[in-house]
Amino acid sequence: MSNTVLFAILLLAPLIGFLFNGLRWKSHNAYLAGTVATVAAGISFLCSVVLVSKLFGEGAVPAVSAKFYEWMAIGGFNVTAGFVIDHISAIMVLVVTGVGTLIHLFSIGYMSHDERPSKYFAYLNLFLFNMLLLILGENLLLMFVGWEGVGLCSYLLIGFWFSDSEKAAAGMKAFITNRIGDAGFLLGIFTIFFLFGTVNFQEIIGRVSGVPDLTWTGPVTLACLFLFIGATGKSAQIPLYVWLPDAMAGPTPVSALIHAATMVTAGVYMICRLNPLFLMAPNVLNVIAIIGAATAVMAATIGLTQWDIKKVLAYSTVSQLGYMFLACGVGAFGAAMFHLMTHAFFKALMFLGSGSVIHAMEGEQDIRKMGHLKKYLPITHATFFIGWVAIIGMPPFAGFFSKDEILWKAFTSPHGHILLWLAGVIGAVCTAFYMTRLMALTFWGKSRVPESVHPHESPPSMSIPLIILAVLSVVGGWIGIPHALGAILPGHPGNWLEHWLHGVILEPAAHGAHPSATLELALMGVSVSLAALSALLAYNFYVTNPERPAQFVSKIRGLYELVYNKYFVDEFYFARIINPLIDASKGMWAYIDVNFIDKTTYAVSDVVRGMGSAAKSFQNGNLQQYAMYIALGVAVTMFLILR
Amino acid sequence: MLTSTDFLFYVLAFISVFFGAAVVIARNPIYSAMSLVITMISVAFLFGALDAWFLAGVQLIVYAGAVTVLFVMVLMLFDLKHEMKTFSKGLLGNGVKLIASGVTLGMLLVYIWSTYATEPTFKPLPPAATSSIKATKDLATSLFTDYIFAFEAIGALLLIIAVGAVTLSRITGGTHHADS
Amino acid sequence: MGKDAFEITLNIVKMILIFLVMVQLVPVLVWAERRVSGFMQNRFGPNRIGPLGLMQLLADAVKFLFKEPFFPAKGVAAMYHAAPVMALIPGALALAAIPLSSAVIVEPFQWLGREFGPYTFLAQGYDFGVGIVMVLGISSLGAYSLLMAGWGSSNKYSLLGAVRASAQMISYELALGLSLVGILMIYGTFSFQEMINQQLGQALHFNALGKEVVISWLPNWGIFYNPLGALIFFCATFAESNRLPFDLPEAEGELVAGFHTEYGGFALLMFYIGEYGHMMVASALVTVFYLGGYTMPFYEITPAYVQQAWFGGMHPNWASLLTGVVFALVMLVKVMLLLWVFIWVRWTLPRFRYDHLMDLGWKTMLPWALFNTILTAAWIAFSWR
Amino acid sequence: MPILDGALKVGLDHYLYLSAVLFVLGMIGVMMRRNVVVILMCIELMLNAVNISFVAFSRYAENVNGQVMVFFVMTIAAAEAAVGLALAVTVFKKFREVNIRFFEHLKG
Amino acid sequence: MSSLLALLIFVAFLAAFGIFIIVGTSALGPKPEVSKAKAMPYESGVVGTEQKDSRMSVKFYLTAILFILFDIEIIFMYPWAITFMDFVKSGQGMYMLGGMGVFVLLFVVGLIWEVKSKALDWN
Repeated sequence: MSNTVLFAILLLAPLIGFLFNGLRWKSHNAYLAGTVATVAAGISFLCSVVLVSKLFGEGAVPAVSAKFYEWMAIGGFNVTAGFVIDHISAIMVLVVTGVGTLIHLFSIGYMSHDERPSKYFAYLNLFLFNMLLLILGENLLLMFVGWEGVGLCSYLLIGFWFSDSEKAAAGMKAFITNRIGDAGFLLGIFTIFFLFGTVNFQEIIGRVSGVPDLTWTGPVTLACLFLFIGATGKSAQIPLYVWLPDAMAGPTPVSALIHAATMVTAGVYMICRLNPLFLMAPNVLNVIAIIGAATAVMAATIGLTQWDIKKVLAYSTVSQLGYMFLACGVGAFGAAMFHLMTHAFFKALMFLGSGSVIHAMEGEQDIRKMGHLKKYLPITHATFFIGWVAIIGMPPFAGFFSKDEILWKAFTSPHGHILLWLAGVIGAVCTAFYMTRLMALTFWGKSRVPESVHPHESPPSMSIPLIILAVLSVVGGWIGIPHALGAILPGHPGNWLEHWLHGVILEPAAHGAHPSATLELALMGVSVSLAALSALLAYNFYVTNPERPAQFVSKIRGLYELVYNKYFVDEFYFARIINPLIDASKGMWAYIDVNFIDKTTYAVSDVVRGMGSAAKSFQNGNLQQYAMYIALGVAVTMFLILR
Repeated sequence: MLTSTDFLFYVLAFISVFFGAAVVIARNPIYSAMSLVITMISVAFLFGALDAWFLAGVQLIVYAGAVTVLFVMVLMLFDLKHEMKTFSKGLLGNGVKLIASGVTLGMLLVYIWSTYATEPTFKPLPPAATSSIKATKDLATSLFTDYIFAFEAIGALLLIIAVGAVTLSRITGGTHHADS
Repeated sequence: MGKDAFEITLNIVKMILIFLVMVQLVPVLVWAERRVSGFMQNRFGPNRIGPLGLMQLLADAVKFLFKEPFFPAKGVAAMYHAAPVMALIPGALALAAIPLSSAVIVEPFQWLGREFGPYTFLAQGYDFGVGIVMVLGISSLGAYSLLMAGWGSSNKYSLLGAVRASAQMISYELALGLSLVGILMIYGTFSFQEMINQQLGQALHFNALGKEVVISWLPNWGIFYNPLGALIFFCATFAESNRLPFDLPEAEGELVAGFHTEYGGFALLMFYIGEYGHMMVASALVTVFYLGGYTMPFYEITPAYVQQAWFGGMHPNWASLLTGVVFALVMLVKVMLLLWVFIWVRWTLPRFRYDHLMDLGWKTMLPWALFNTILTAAWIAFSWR
Repeated sequence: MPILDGALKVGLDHYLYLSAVLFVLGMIGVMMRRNVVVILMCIELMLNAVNISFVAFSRYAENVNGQVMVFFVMTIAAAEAAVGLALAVTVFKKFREVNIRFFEHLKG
Repeated sequence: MSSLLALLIFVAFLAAFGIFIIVGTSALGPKPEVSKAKAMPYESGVVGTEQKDSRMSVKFYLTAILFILFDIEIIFMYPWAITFMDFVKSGQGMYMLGGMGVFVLLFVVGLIWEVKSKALDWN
């Protein structure tokens, strides 16, 4: 079939799913709604596979695209609703549709006894459709439409159980912070249009001038800065990350899909898509790198002190995203994409795992009330174990290859810096610690499960996706084995991903000698061993002698309180930004609105009423006066005409 | 030289203006009705002076013979003693009304003078083109060819007015309680 | 009026003559009425003064002249005195408009050393193109004299009588107007002269549904075309002039004497002149419309023939003058006949009650006149291809 | 005197002057008089003034439309007078007096 | 035109004649002192209650209104009547008949309604 038809089916399947479920939102039949939604996601996955297959093989074509209609044509500026799959978006589309389908499958089981299942699946499908728009859009405007769409769906899904006001507030918070980010993204689009006169990715990349913009206020820097602000909003980086942990209020599959695999990576994807532009703004790259590293470390430390299973995973996501931005900041866009993919697999796996745990524990999310669940949930425990190993970065698993690639690029890239590498390693250490802590408290150790709860294994529809994701977490890393490692492994597997992205992602000009392979192996060894040590420490803390954490915490009470309360960032925002804003507007209202605006409107209405009463005296019923007015009128008009 | 027609016009014009003013100024409404009759008759003769003989006849029959009779009859119906007292001459003092009508009159006369008086073509009264019977026949044919719709509309109007007038007069509270 | 002084003066004299004919005819009629009614009631009527009592009229005239000029106490002077004058005008004007005989054609002739150009003197006061419409208009003014008299004499009964009389007059004016429409359709013109010419000199011929019908022994008069119209018109004229069957408003028995209760002396006589004037106009109209005007029933006798055959020898001016006189006599005979009918009817038919009178006007004569119009219209439309 | 002759020679403008004067007279009457019947009469006067100008124009412009219009104006005037007087009588029955002021009671 | 002048002169003459007679009789006739009783409105001897302007019944002005309306309808028939023959001769008879038919129909409807609604009854 021709590309256009394929693209159409790819895009329209989730939309039709959304409409079908949306129109039947009152029905309680979860299985019907679920199957329809999953089938829709599956169809779009198949189409994306077929389309991506066209990029391989002998008739390989760099990009597959389809143009549907002329969206906007205003003078020189014309935007067509066209979609394209090139090497970068191929990865993204496969990840999004693949993981999306699995999560849809998982949700059938998870949402089976919810009272509004078809509404949930409708939102899910709508999210998928918007995500596809964002990924496949051939110009920034379509991306922006998708960008807003996913923001909307995340709001709808977070606040799905809106009856609970706290969950609804979380939805609002997510949506508002996203909107702030989107504003930056929009300004970025404007500056790009101002700069290049077009919003189409190919044309932008074509028109990027080779000379880097070293100033802080140059147009390219400003554009990249604004785009980065947009990215931080969407991908929860330092200033605008506060919404992600609260977004856990939504159903777990939602957290898995949106707040782990797909939506939050949109910011990274956008930066990688425009990497030639960002390379021209070294200052912005430094900023990205620093913020990325800082987020990674900060989020990781907060993760250490959380007791809610989903909160821990949320902070781990924030820190992993920090890693991806760190990679972008140092110019290793390929590594960022690679980590994005692997992270999607194991993070989705762990979220779904936590989902099935919560499902088993009838909604209990506090890990202090869990423990020794491996006996009751064997499959979940096995898959969770694989995910844990992958995220810590143990060699054969996906996490190791992508994270080490980032650390290596942070160390050697011209934009990289030793401190950035150090931050990355610290982050890795903390990640290892809190992930092991999580594994220990939920699955190993003695069971703290209350009697009323007797956990049971989740049904096959939930466990199958877990198994598939576990396999992917293992296999995912092998497509990007670094050269240094490849050389010593039997069969010398080359770095396929680097070769795949070579055409599209530009490597920063590597000045100075090509770093030696041994240095890379050495650094790899350092990070892996440190991670392993912290994992053992955590195991010791929480399994062998459970009371050690308490003693350790009592020693560093002040620091622990600080970290436990998430560095008081939320409180800071309220105190310094939100409340002053509200007070200022109240003041403005009291002073300006009441005095000036109301007064003027009343003045106008009084004038009109005055004139009205003046005119009223004309209609007093005296017929002869009317005759007089007519005569007067005639006289005046005659006078005017004949003058 | 002053021909008979000109003399005729001036006599009739004087009569109609004089008795027209009488209609407005007369204290007793009956006198104004009578002067209205005389004005109607003089206007009828004016039509004659303009060779519109059929119209003169119709004017005499309709206006002089029917409408003003109705006026006189209705005036006789009211007891005029009360009317006399409410004579509104006092209101004549109302300056604005006079000024307005004065200005209009002035404007009209100036306008007519500026457009027609200086026009030589309209000066002498052209001789009557056709005999008065022929003229009446032209009038009739045009009435029935060009204005047939208006003619039917007038028929309908008269029917409606007849029905309306009767129902209006039927409203209770007749002049004499006996025959209301 | 005419091109030179001679013609103008002659025209004016002619008009005054016609008016005097009317004024003089009134006493004759009064006398005739009293004589005829006398004979009808098997008594003589005035025959003392002068031969057959003719001088009686002169005596009455003189008596009226010297009567006391009475004026009611609270009467409205202007109205009271204007009413009789107003009674006179419509009758006279209407009569002057009706052609009484054939026109007198005068070739240029020499007289007292002055050359007098060709004239044509019409045998009528003045000639409007639209004869009948003008006559109807003028006769509709008659109602005003009644109203003025009624209001002027400030007498309750006379006011009531006046209003009743005028109501009756205007109701019958409707029937009058409508009945004429039939005959007008056939003549196709308003002017009396053309009507008379159409009735002149042929036998009765009309087209009945495509077939040409000629009745040789009947003159081509209007009455045979439209008999119903003629009857309604004649009756309506009775009401117009308040003649007997319809003279309820001034009937002695009913409302004292109606609108001219307060009048005496010559003013009363002027009302009578007005009344008889209306009668004369009515009968003259009937003759013009339905009885062929001043023409003779024997159809070959036309004014040209008479001038040629009877007065061929004389000077053409005198010949046409004499033809005029002959035809004037023919007209007079016809008018006298109809007047006699007026008088005859007065002393035979009883008076109508007022509501019968009005019902007759509105509910019988008007519908019948309408029927007559429709009938004639249909007849003309379908037969006169 | 040619000017006098010129002025005196009766042309279309003389008729228009006359109709203008009559019209304004009627207008003053309508405004001034308080008696409804007199007002109706003044309206008739105004309509007659219009008729004069109609006939004058049709006479000088040699076409018959003016006269047809006069025909219609007359019927309308008669109809208007009939209804106006019917109304006046109804008012008279109620208020024993026919003063234009009483029409104010019709005010909503 | 000249006939109008003739008409006016005739009217003037008539008015003069009338006024002459009125003035004449009042001049010629005896002028006795008018007693109050004599000047009273003559009511055939019965001294009626002095109510000069007694109010008329509604019927009269109703007849006058209806007279106007039907008179106009008759006036409209006159021009039709005189041109009817020409139209018939020129073959348009039916058109004229139709036009007038409608008009007469309205006239008849009006008349019937008047009769039926007893507007013309003098009780």
